Amino acid sequence: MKQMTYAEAIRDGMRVEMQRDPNVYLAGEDVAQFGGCFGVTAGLYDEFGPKRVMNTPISEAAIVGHGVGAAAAGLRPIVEIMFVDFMGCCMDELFNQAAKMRYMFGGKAKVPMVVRTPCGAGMGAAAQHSQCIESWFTHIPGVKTVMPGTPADAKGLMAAAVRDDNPVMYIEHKQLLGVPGEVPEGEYVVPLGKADIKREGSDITIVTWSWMLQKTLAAAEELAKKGISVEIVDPRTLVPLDKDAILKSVSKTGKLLIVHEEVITSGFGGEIAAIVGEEGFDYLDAPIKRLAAPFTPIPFAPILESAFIPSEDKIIAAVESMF
Amino acid sequence: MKQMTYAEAIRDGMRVEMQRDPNVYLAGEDVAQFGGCFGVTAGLYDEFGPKRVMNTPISEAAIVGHGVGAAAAGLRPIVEIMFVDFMGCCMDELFNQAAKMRYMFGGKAKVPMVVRTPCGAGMGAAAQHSQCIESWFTHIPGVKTVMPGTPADAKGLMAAAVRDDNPVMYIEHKQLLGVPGEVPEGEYVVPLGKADIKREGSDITIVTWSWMLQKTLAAAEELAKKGISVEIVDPRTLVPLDKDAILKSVSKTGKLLIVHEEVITSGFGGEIAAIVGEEGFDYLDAPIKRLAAPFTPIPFAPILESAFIPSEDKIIAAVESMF
Amino acid sequence: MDLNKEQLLDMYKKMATIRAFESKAVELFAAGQIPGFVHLYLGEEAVASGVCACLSDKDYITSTHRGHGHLIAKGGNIKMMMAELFGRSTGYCRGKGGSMHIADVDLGILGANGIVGAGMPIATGAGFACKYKDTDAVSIAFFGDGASDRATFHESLNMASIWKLPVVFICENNGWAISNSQETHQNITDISDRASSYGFPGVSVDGNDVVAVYEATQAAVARARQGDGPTLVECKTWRWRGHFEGDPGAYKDPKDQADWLTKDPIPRLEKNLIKLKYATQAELDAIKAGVEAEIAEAIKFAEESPVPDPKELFTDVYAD
Amino acid sequence: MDLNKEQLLDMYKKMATIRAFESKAVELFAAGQIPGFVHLYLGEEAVASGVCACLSDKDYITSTHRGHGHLIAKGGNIKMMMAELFGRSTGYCRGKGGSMHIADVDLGILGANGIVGAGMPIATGAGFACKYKDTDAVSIAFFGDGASDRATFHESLNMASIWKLPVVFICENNGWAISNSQETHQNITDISDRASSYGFPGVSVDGNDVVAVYEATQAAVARARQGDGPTLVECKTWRWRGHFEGDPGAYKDPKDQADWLTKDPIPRLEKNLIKLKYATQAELDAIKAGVEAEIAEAIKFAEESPVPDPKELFTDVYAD
Ligand SMILES: Cc1ncc(C[n+]2csc(CCOP(=O)(O)OP(=O)(O)O)c2C)c(N)n1
Ligand SMILES: Cc1ncc(C[n+]2csc(CCOP(=O)(O)OP(=O)(O)O)c2C)c(N)n1
Ligand SMILES: [Mg+2]
Ligand SMILES: [Mg+2]
Repeated sequence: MKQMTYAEAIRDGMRVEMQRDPNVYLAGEDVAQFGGCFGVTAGLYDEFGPKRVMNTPISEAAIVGHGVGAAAAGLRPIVEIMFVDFMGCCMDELFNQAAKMRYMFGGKAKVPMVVRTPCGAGMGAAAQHSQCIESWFTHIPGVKTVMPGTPADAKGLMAAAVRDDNPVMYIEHKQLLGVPGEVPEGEYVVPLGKADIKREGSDITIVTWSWMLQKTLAAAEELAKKGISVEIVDPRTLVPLDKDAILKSVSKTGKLLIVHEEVITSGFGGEIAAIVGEEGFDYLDAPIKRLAAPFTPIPFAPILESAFIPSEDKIIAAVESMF
Repeated sequence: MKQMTYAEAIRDGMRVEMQRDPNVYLAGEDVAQFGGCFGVTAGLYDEFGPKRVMNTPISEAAIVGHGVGAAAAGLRPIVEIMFVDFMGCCMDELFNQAAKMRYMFGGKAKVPMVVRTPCGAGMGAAAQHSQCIESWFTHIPGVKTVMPGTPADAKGLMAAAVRDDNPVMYIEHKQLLGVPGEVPEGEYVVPLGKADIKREGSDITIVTWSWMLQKTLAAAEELAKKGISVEIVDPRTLVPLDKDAILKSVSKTGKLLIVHEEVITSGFGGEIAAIVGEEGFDYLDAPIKRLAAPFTPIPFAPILESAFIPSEDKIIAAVESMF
Repeated sequence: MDLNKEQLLDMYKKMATIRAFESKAVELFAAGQIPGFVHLYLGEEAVASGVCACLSDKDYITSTHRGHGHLIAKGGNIKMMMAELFGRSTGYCRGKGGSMHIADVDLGILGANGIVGAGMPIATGAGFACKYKDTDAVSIAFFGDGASDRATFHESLNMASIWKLPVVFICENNGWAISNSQETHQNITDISDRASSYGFPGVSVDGNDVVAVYEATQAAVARARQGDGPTLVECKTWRWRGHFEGDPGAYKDPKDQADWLTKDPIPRLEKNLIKLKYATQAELDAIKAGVEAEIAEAIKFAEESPVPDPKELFTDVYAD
Repeated sequence: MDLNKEQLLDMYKKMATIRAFESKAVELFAAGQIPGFVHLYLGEEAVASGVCACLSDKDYITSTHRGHGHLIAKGGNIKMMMAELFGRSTGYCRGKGGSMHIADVDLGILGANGIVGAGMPIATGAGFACKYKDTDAVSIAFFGDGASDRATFHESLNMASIWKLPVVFICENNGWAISNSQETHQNITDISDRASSYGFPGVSVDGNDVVAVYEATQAAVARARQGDGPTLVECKTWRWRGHFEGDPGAYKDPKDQADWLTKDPIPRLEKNLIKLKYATQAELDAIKAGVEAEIAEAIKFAEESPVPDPKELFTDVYAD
């Protein structure tokens, strides 16, 4: 094991896969010498050269769309969209092309493409550079959605995403990039579709992912002092979703809180609540609760932005309200 | 009252609003002399002329994007996107521009734009011309989402959408266009955010909209014969959502089934289930169920397409499984 | 003209096959045997045939909603195509795609497409793969005059240019985007002029002259194979039918329609073949008869094929 | 040159104001007083100033992520701008927008924009409204060289052309799209050449010569007001700073940077003004001193302004 930040772990995951498979390449805006807007691809150009680490014009539709064609023709592109907020410029390429090609062609094509993109608020970047919109991607049959919450998962899920034969949305959180942690060296794969119990507990289950996982871990510490034992289930991948792990935990605790940074309305928390409400109805001794961002765009002023983001305090309050 | 088809009712709604307000205009692909891909705008060019009914190039980003600018500059555009499946070509213009402009500018702008677009399967149009993706739009703060299920609602909601000072997704269903019904003449407005009880009942509440409303009404007839009394709540607009009407009905029946044509995963049914599961927990004497399309693209062959679409039989079976 | 007898006759057969296939599709759709939307290639046969005569199986194409001609010209199996239009399990897509989504990845056919302009970025990516793998294969994007107004046209041509990709962009200017004539949807006459925005050559040819199409494409393909980057080739032609079956095309000026019908690319090639003594009318009629028989067989195959098992709804959503 | 003393001095003041505003923004960002991203207009002052000198309040503009200069040139209130950068309730957007979303709809400023290229369709729509309402107002879209590769560039210019809209597309070619120099992201030298794809005129001018910018824009605006449709004006300039504050811009060749610094548009206009005897150096220094004082006041205003009430998070999501 080695200490790495989340950003270094993503990079290490890409590097190992690029060493392993010459068909893996990187394309995106400023990903080459510049190393990407957040430095995540720094050094890869020097290591792999201009053939495998390519800058693109500001052309999101062509970035994702070319990836679809390259993948269908046998390569394994990792394309970067600089902010997930820009996916609106290339949704057709993702949801009508990449996602459906295999099905429409009767199983005779595959599109092993990873779309890497950062999400999330917390840096005063305002309404068009701070969003979380993962539930959109989970609504697209044919696409897998990955949201690592720790450095180790970031590396292991990157490997799994690159090796997967389907289009994968790999969504990293800006606020996590600098977070350090223990990361296995060399080849390391975390399978898609397997949740991870990030903390064991007995009184309540919290399902959360990405940055909110870190906030929830901190909140759980506080709650432990108050005598509430929290179990934290991190699905890590939203599609495929490890339903069984969630149901198993709820069957033990009898309570479920879902915490996410997406705005609440039609966020992925609704899907989880609906599944557990139907399949885990008898386990529940309290209503399932969702704690999420309010249904507003993301404001610029720090005081407003922090009111927007679900906080440790709000998580604690939400949990206490369920006892 | 007058007999009209759903398509005629949409047209009548647009016509009355265009007569009422000279700032209302129509722009979209083939909407002028040709009358639109499904004939919905037929005759409006002859009545209002080339200034107010404009054909556009195949440029979805510019169609919606120009509408944002025109609306911000004081007009009330009704732009048509020929199939909702094409919204992937203009999502940025909807979700980062139209939806957020007012908020980002501190309330100093308004964007009274209607995006009219048909959705839905049933005509063998396959994976890229048959989708329902309304939950995407309900995840966008700043956008309202309207889904009429009857001719009268189609007209009244069109009027409300045009008069609303916010961007509105007005989503009509291809399978409903030919459905006839009683429609009030002249000015007729159905307020956004008000659900309609399409059938009163006492044993179970079904929340459904658009084409599925018609299938559910038929299913309810059958179920009545079997002694099950179904109450059908048609929210008509998903955002704003008439939560109270849904909760009130569930408080009466104790059971909730949600039926929609969107694929189940992250469809809007999850949002409704989560709300009722939290706020109506004590009313429920059975788990909330969702009946929706499976998590697959839409296949072409009629036998596969009809297996994809939630049918009257499946609705009946889903209801019976809850008793 | 560097085309020999065999090549010309092969193009002729392709054109005749497309003509026969589409003519039957008209009847079958009218008879209610083909569900969904059908966009026909009648009158435009010379474009796909002239372009694909420059390609081999290792070269890629992306097609459009009006794709039957591209499929046939690139060597697609007519039985599997017809079965797909019928929605049968023996079809190219096992009945899951239909007319707008037929593909044959093994032949480098990356699919018809229901989204106008969506093929261009995909062809750009396939061209990227050809170059990345150091092959001399090329990638062709077919698209229409209407598609040349879309986002993807601009972004794809620019990307292909700066990456010097082996991509040839074939614009089928058939004068119409549904009910919009070219002059109503863009303010230019030659779409090939748009290549100058990306710093590579553009050329316009008579799309009803299969030899002209072949020669322009051959030059562009040679350029691409040599590593000199993309070319935009505009083929001027005419959509004989309405936009899709069911559209009478009432917006067309009958005079224009009549004029263009006289420019039918097939008799035009026949005259040429006879003049060159490559074939007699009798031999050409024999080819046509043979093609008719093939299509009849394909229809029989489709009709006799089973519909998909409903379980197929759930398969191939994901590769595992 | 049809510019009189008053006009030239007004442009000079605008340029000096932008320069002073942005120079202070450098310090304030470094001092941690401005949250989020800040993209500065230093070195490009002549473009916004020359363009907006052709406009009145009833004309529209759409700006970019690098928008401070456009706002100031179009008459934006400096106090409200500075307060917005600080995220205060007295800011243009009540603190909800920040640098990338400042707008003043009453002045026809339809906003800075965080999405590259997003302003072009919006300006096209505003131009549509000007024409629809039979006014002679025009709409201006500011965008960069990088943005000229985006989807929205192509679709907007084509739409504005076929609808003959009173829109002027101002491309600020500052040589860079973040770390990508122009030649790496497009294969052309003059972006104005792209106008030919849409059938309207394009012209390139020295973007560091405010008079040249004014004259080219004036001609384009006159054309638009007369109903003759859009024009594309490319202004060649240079981004002095990194892409945003915090980016040292290490990818720039120091020699290029040094060359361009010698082309500073402000001293250039000063020489001109003095030569024309429109002002003495002392008078120009007085203008600069006055501007510095205004900026200082704006900063004081911002610093002393309250932050928003947290309740504001929930307001103005919808208009009612
Ligand atoms: C993005 C998108 N917009 C609109 C449509 C609807 N549509 C299908 S074909 C077509 C016209 C295409 O014209 P052109 O590109 O010239 O091709 P042609 O039909 O003439 O072969 C349109 C508007 C679509 N399928 N996709
Ligand atoms: C659609 C989109 N893609 C990418 C970005 C990230 N980004 C912000 S500014 C910029 C460069 C823009 O270059 P240019 O248009 O030349 O404007 P300049 O910064 O030089 O003024 C990029 C890539 C974005 N904001 N929006
Ligand atoms: Mg056409
Ligand atoms: Mg630039």
